[in-house]
Amino acid sequence: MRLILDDEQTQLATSVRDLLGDHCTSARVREVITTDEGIDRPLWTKLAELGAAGLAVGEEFGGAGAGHVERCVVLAELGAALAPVPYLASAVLAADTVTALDDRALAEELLPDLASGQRTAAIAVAGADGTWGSSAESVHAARDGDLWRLAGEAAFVVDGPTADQVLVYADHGWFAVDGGAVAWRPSTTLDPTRRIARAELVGTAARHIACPDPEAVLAAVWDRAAVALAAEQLGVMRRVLDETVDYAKARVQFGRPIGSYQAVKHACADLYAACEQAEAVVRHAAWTADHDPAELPVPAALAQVVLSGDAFDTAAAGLQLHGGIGYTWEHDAHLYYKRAKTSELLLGTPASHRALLAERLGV
Amino acid sequence: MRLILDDEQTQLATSVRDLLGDHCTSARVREVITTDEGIDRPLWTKLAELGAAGLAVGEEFGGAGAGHVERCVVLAELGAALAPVPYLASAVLAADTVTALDDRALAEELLPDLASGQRTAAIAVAGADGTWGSSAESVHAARDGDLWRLAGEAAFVVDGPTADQVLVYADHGWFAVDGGAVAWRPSTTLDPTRRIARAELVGTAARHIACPDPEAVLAAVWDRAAVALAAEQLGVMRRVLDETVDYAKARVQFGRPIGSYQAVKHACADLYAACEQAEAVVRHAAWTADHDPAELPVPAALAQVVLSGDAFDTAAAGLQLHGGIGYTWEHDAHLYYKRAKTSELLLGTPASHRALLAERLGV
Amino acid sequence: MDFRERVRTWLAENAPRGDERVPDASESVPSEAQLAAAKRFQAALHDAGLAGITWPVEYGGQGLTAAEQQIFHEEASGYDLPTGVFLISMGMCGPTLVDLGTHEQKSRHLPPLLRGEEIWCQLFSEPGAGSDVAGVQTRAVRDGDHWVVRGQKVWTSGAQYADFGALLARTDPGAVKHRGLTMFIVDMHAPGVTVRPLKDMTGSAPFNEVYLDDVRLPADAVLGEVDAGWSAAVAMLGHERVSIGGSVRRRYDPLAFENLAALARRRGRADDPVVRAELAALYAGERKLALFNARLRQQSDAGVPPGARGSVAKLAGAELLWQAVHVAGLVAGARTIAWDPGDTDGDALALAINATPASSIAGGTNQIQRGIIGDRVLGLPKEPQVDRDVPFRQLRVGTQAG
Amino acid sequence: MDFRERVRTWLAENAPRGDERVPDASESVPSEAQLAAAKRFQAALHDAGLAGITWPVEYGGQGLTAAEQQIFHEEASGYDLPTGVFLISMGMCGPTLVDLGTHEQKSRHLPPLLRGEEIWCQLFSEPGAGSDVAGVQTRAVRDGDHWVVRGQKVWTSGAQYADFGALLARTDPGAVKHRGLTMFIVDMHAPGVTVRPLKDMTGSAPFNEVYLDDVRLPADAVLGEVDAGWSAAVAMLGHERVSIGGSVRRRYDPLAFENLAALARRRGRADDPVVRAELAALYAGERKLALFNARLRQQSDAGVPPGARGSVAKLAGAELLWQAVHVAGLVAGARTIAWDPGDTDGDALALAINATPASSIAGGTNQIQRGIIGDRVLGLPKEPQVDRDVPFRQLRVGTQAG
Repeated sequence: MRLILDDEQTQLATSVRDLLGDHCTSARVREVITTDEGIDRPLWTKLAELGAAGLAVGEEFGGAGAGHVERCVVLAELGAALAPVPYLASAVLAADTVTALDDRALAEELLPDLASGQRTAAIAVAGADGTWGSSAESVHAARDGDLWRLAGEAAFVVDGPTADQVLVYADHGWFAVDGGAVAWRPSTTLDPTRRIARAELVGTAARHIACPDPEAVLAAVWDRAAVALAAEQLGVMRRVLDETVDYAKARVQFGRPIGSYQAVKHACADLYAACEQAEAVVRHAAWTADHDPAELPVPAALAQVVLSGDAFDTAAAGLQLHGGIGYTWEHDAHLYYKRAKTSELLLGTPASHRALLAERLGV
Repeated sequence: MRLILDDEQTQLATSVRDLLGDHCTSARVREVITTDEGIDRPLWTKLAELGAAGLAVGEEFGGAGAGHVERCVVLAELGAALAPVPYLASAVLAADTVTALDDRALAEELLPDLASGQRTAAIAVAGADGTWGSSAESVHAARDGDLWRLAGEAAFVVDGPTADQVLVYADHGWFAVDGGAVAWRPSTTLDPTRRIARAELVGTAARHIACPDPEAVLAAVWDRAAVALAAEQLGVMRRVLDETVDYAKARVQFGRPIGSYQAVKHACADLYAACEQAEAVVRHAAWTADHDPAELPVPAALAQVVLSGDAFDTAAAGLQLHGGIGYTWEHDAHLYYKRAKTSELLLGTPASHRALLAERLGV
Repeated sequence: MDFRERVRTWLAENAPRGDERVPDASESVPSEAQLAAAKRFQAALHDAGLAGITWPVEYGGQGLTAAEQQIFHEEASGYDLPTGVFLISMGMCGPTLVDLGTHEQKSRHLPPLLRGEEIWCQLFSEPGAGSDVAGVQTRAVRDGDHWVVRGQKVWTSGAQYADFGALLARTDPGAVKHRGLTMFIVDMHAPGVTVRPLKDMTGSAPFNEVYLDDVRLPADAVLGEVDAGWSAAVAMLGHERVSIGGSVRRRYDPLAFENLAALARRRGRADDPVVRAELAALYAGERKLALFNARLRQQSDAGVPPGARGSVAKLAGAELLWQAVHVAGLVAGARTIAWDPGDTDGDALALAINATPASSIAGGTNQIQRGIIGDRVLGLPKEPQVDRDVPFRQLRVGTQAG
Repeated sequence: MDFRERVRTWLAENAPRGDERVPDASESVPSEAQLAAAKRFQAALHDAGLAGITWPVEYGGQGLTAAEQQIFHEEASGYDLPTGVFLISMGMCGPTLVDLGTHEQKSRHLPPLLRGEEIWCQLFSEPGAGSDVAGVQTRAVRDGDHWVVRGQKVWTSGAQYADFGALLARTDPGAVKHRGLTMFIVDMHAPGVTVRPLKDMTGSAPFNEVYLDDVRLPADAVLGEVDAGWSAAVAMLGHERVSIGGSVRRRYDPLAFENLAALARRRGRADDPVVRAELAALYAGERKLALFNARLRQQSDAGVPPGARGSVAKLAGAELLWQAVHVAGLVAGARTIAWDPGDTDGDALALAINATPASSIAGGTNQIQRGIIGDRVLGLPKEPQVDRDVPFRQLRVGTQAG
């Protein structure tokens, strides 16, 4: 297994970081999140031009055929910059769903556009309580001649209203619907940099995606999402750590930099220890997804067990170590705090992640 | 509710502390724990002369009729000194069991001697896995003419081999047996200052204690034991805190006392905060046992939820803050560490305590 | 009719009902109507002889003792009085005026304060002086018989509607840090005073930045002695600590055990053993703090003042909130992070989660509280202090590059 | 036959089987027979040309590179070699001799060390110098062409059977703390050297106190330069860090996830959701540390030396053990605290619980590790240091009253 990046991967990280440094400043993020759509389309285009959206999409469908390690490199940078783009929704959740569904027609129709960033897609897999897969209880599919129609609700759809296509997990398996055909109810969100919506389906026309084991697809997508989200969370941790250490060097209280106080220094050391271990976990999970996918379930669950709690704790500690300034709207600390809490609960709860890991370990 | 001691109670604490200061030094404890019996009979006699053993025993049975607040005052001092006496076993567990059984003949026969310290008793309520009450599955009672006979095993009997009488919770309720009639298998213990044994019963003659609800007696005894043990744990916390703060003031490293370093100072502050809150919890539980016993179940479970973990964490942190010297056999830190871990698991596990509290709170 | 009876009767007749409640200054900004209601209530309190209970009769107070004050607190604890906007005026500035003010200052300021006609704010914190309260950089320079003030204050609650402020400014930068500070009374309507709302991470702006641009103060604006402002500030902060400790949390609190347990039941998560265990632990955290506070009060009544032990409550309270944030996530799950716009439960929980960092920062960070406990309660030796013997102007303060 | 092949073949033929294992010096005291077996094995290793792989040929080493050393480590990692008693000799003292010794010292000491004939120990720690390693009070006074040493050392592992010790002593108490120290080679059999076993909280005594009562050392006992002992000590501790990081835990570990999970299954507690959650968290703790270590090795292979980042592993390892102690209690319940005398599971778990505090104290406390990470990895500014510019004799050291 390989836990460090090669030159090409490091170069990719640098490219994305540079791009985001230029085009995804804090000021820009704060501007985008006040818009209706809440996503940065010009930035999305630039990322797509870099080939970022198709990294894990097979070459036959217009992707780079690179893999999860590369995609995680991009996600870490996006997380660090809190980039308001539908990368997780479209380049991860939707692209992986299409790939896992293994329906040639759907893949040919959708994947090239997702890989190029021309179109975006979202997935709807949760009902009102947010449990992954519970949309199978809340969305009912019924045949209507050659068509199918979906009725019911799916909640917690990430970047739903801006998606061109939505893949819905309903009581009769997977369906594709036009994004425009869904009645979207945008949710109020804890995290202003990530849009979430509820989808109301009232006899919405849908295309059924034949698939021998819809639940297995769901599980495969969860595993990859767990790794991808963990990479984003790692980006949050690393950025918060860096900012906090910088601040601890500069901020003076009682005549000396606060980083010289053990209360601050030792807290920074703990953040560093958490971040370094988290990075090893993410790299390993990404490597496994690429090179040993049959073994992914444990590293994927592990990634969420480790990252969901540690990223929030890091964001909270970083804010604390900034003191009063960290509590202001003007400072970015709160954006990382809200993102980290959101990510912590996006794919389950810390308790459900642990339960899943225990099950997968055969405890 | 009253959470502070009155003058008389404070005086009692001082008397016990003075007695222990004279007769229960670290050197003496270390001598006693190497003996076969492992308990300090002369000290026990002195404590009994002070009336300590009968504090919660009714006046009609030769006790002081004082109560749980006073008994907890004594227990805190015994915990602080790690006094190797059968106070918890006899003056708490056994005395409370006899009181709760409410059998006049048994009470008249046993309580005066327990209150005066003339005799000691123990209770056997657990089977091999240590769960409170599981001896009902491992000890079988059978009639033999006028007598009953007990067969099976009870484990985790505190101060069993030195007890004159043993109260056994068996499949047919409560029984009293002569301590000498039991085949004792002394356990190896984590804590060298507290003896625990396994009782083998092979048709041992026993006296049946009629009782309308044996399980209710068991629960009542658990509640009082939870409070009493918490008081002992509080004593451990307070002593460890005091010793650690003293050491932090005296020990110099890098040219200044270690207590001037935030890593040590802030840790001491956390120990203090835990100890002060723990004291409030113990005082409240003891007050409730005296003045509002119907409401005891929640404060009793709370006492173990708070004290079992916090006392061990305090003992471990105190040892840590002593550095290398704390790791030596010669220093007492390890005795508190072992006692605190033992107390943590004596009446259940931290998980079972939480589950019990949740249940009692009606969660 | 004894005092308690009088208080009880008056409150029963005059205390507003829940829906007329005025928020505390640190909570959110009151509307004009709320402010007016609060002032009317304070005036009525004054007319009833219940304002300034321990303050001198000469200046509009009642001249009674701490016992009567305590009785008032006890009787009032059942109500949600609209006195939040006066907390700083009555709890901090007023008592300091009583202690340190001249006869003229007290005659001028205390009566309108008690009648609810004027509101005060506290101008201590600065961007460069957070935990290090004495690191004040705002300068007051003598100019004939006036002082000219220039600088910036921050985290000022109530500055939007305050009439006066108690200002801590540096008058002698050549002195060591804790000397050379002076406390001033500032007319918040004076030229050069600019108040800007400071938006916090919850999105609301109960606090302000206050810019002081060559504000001219008369010589009699000095409260206490020139260059003795630090002891005045310490006195005022002492009043703050008492005032915080005495206030009761009455609002609906989505992070309280009881409410999270109820939510767990409603959401069908109350049977999950892990959730149950976490809820029990949360109850334990809440309960041990409440019992600690109750014990502190009993000790205080028995003649042992809480002193710096109040920092234990502050610290434990903050840690408890963080624990509750974790439990809330387990209980509310994904609904913690996204909810329908009309769902006020979602709004309330999110607000509570976003406000939690304030608990371990405002009023002294957790780190500062641990230091106070270590130094003042446990008597542990102090850290080496590098800022004590150096003239202030030579010190590094605030946020500066290497 | 290439080096790896040669190592592999030799080990396959000569490495003892598990039941012949000799415990590490820090673990427990080896028996006479175990010690003899260890010496025999080391001699065989030397005869096979596999001892002192990177040491100079001139002094009995093999003169090879770190690459061959790494190959040996890799091949040996599958075995439980009885080289524990030589860890300090080979891992710390020997390399320092190679670096700093004179030709005479190296000729005298290195060959018998490599042949397993002589064992070394390290005489640094003192009762007053724990975390503060340089706070050494043991004095070495020049007396003609000899040195006379007086003082006490502590936590010396292997002193019972060591033939030589590397001693850090103060030669100039008028100099500041980190100056005025000198490193000496001490014959452990010399008059005045008394070794007393130091019983630790587990009840065993792998460590010792070493009393030095006017021990006379010849002039050529100085290792390195007089008064330059601190840099020698730093070099030796650097070797220690590498040596600790490289060692692998192979013993049965009752606090390991795998074993606690198996225990939970045996005891019927594996269905309890709280126990499952805690076990999963323990696995996560173990796994993230293991992956961190693996990543550190890959970075090292790629040319980025671990440096002070090894402190992360040390710190995380200690915290992991504390987590495991908690989980063990949940899993083993009351059997954690009392068990039948014959039950070796009970003994092993108790020993592990009692040994856990050492993990966060020995080899640098958690507090020291966090300081190292903060200072050396993150580059945070240092604390004010009060012990740098004062002659040692004026400093407060160790445990002294107020």
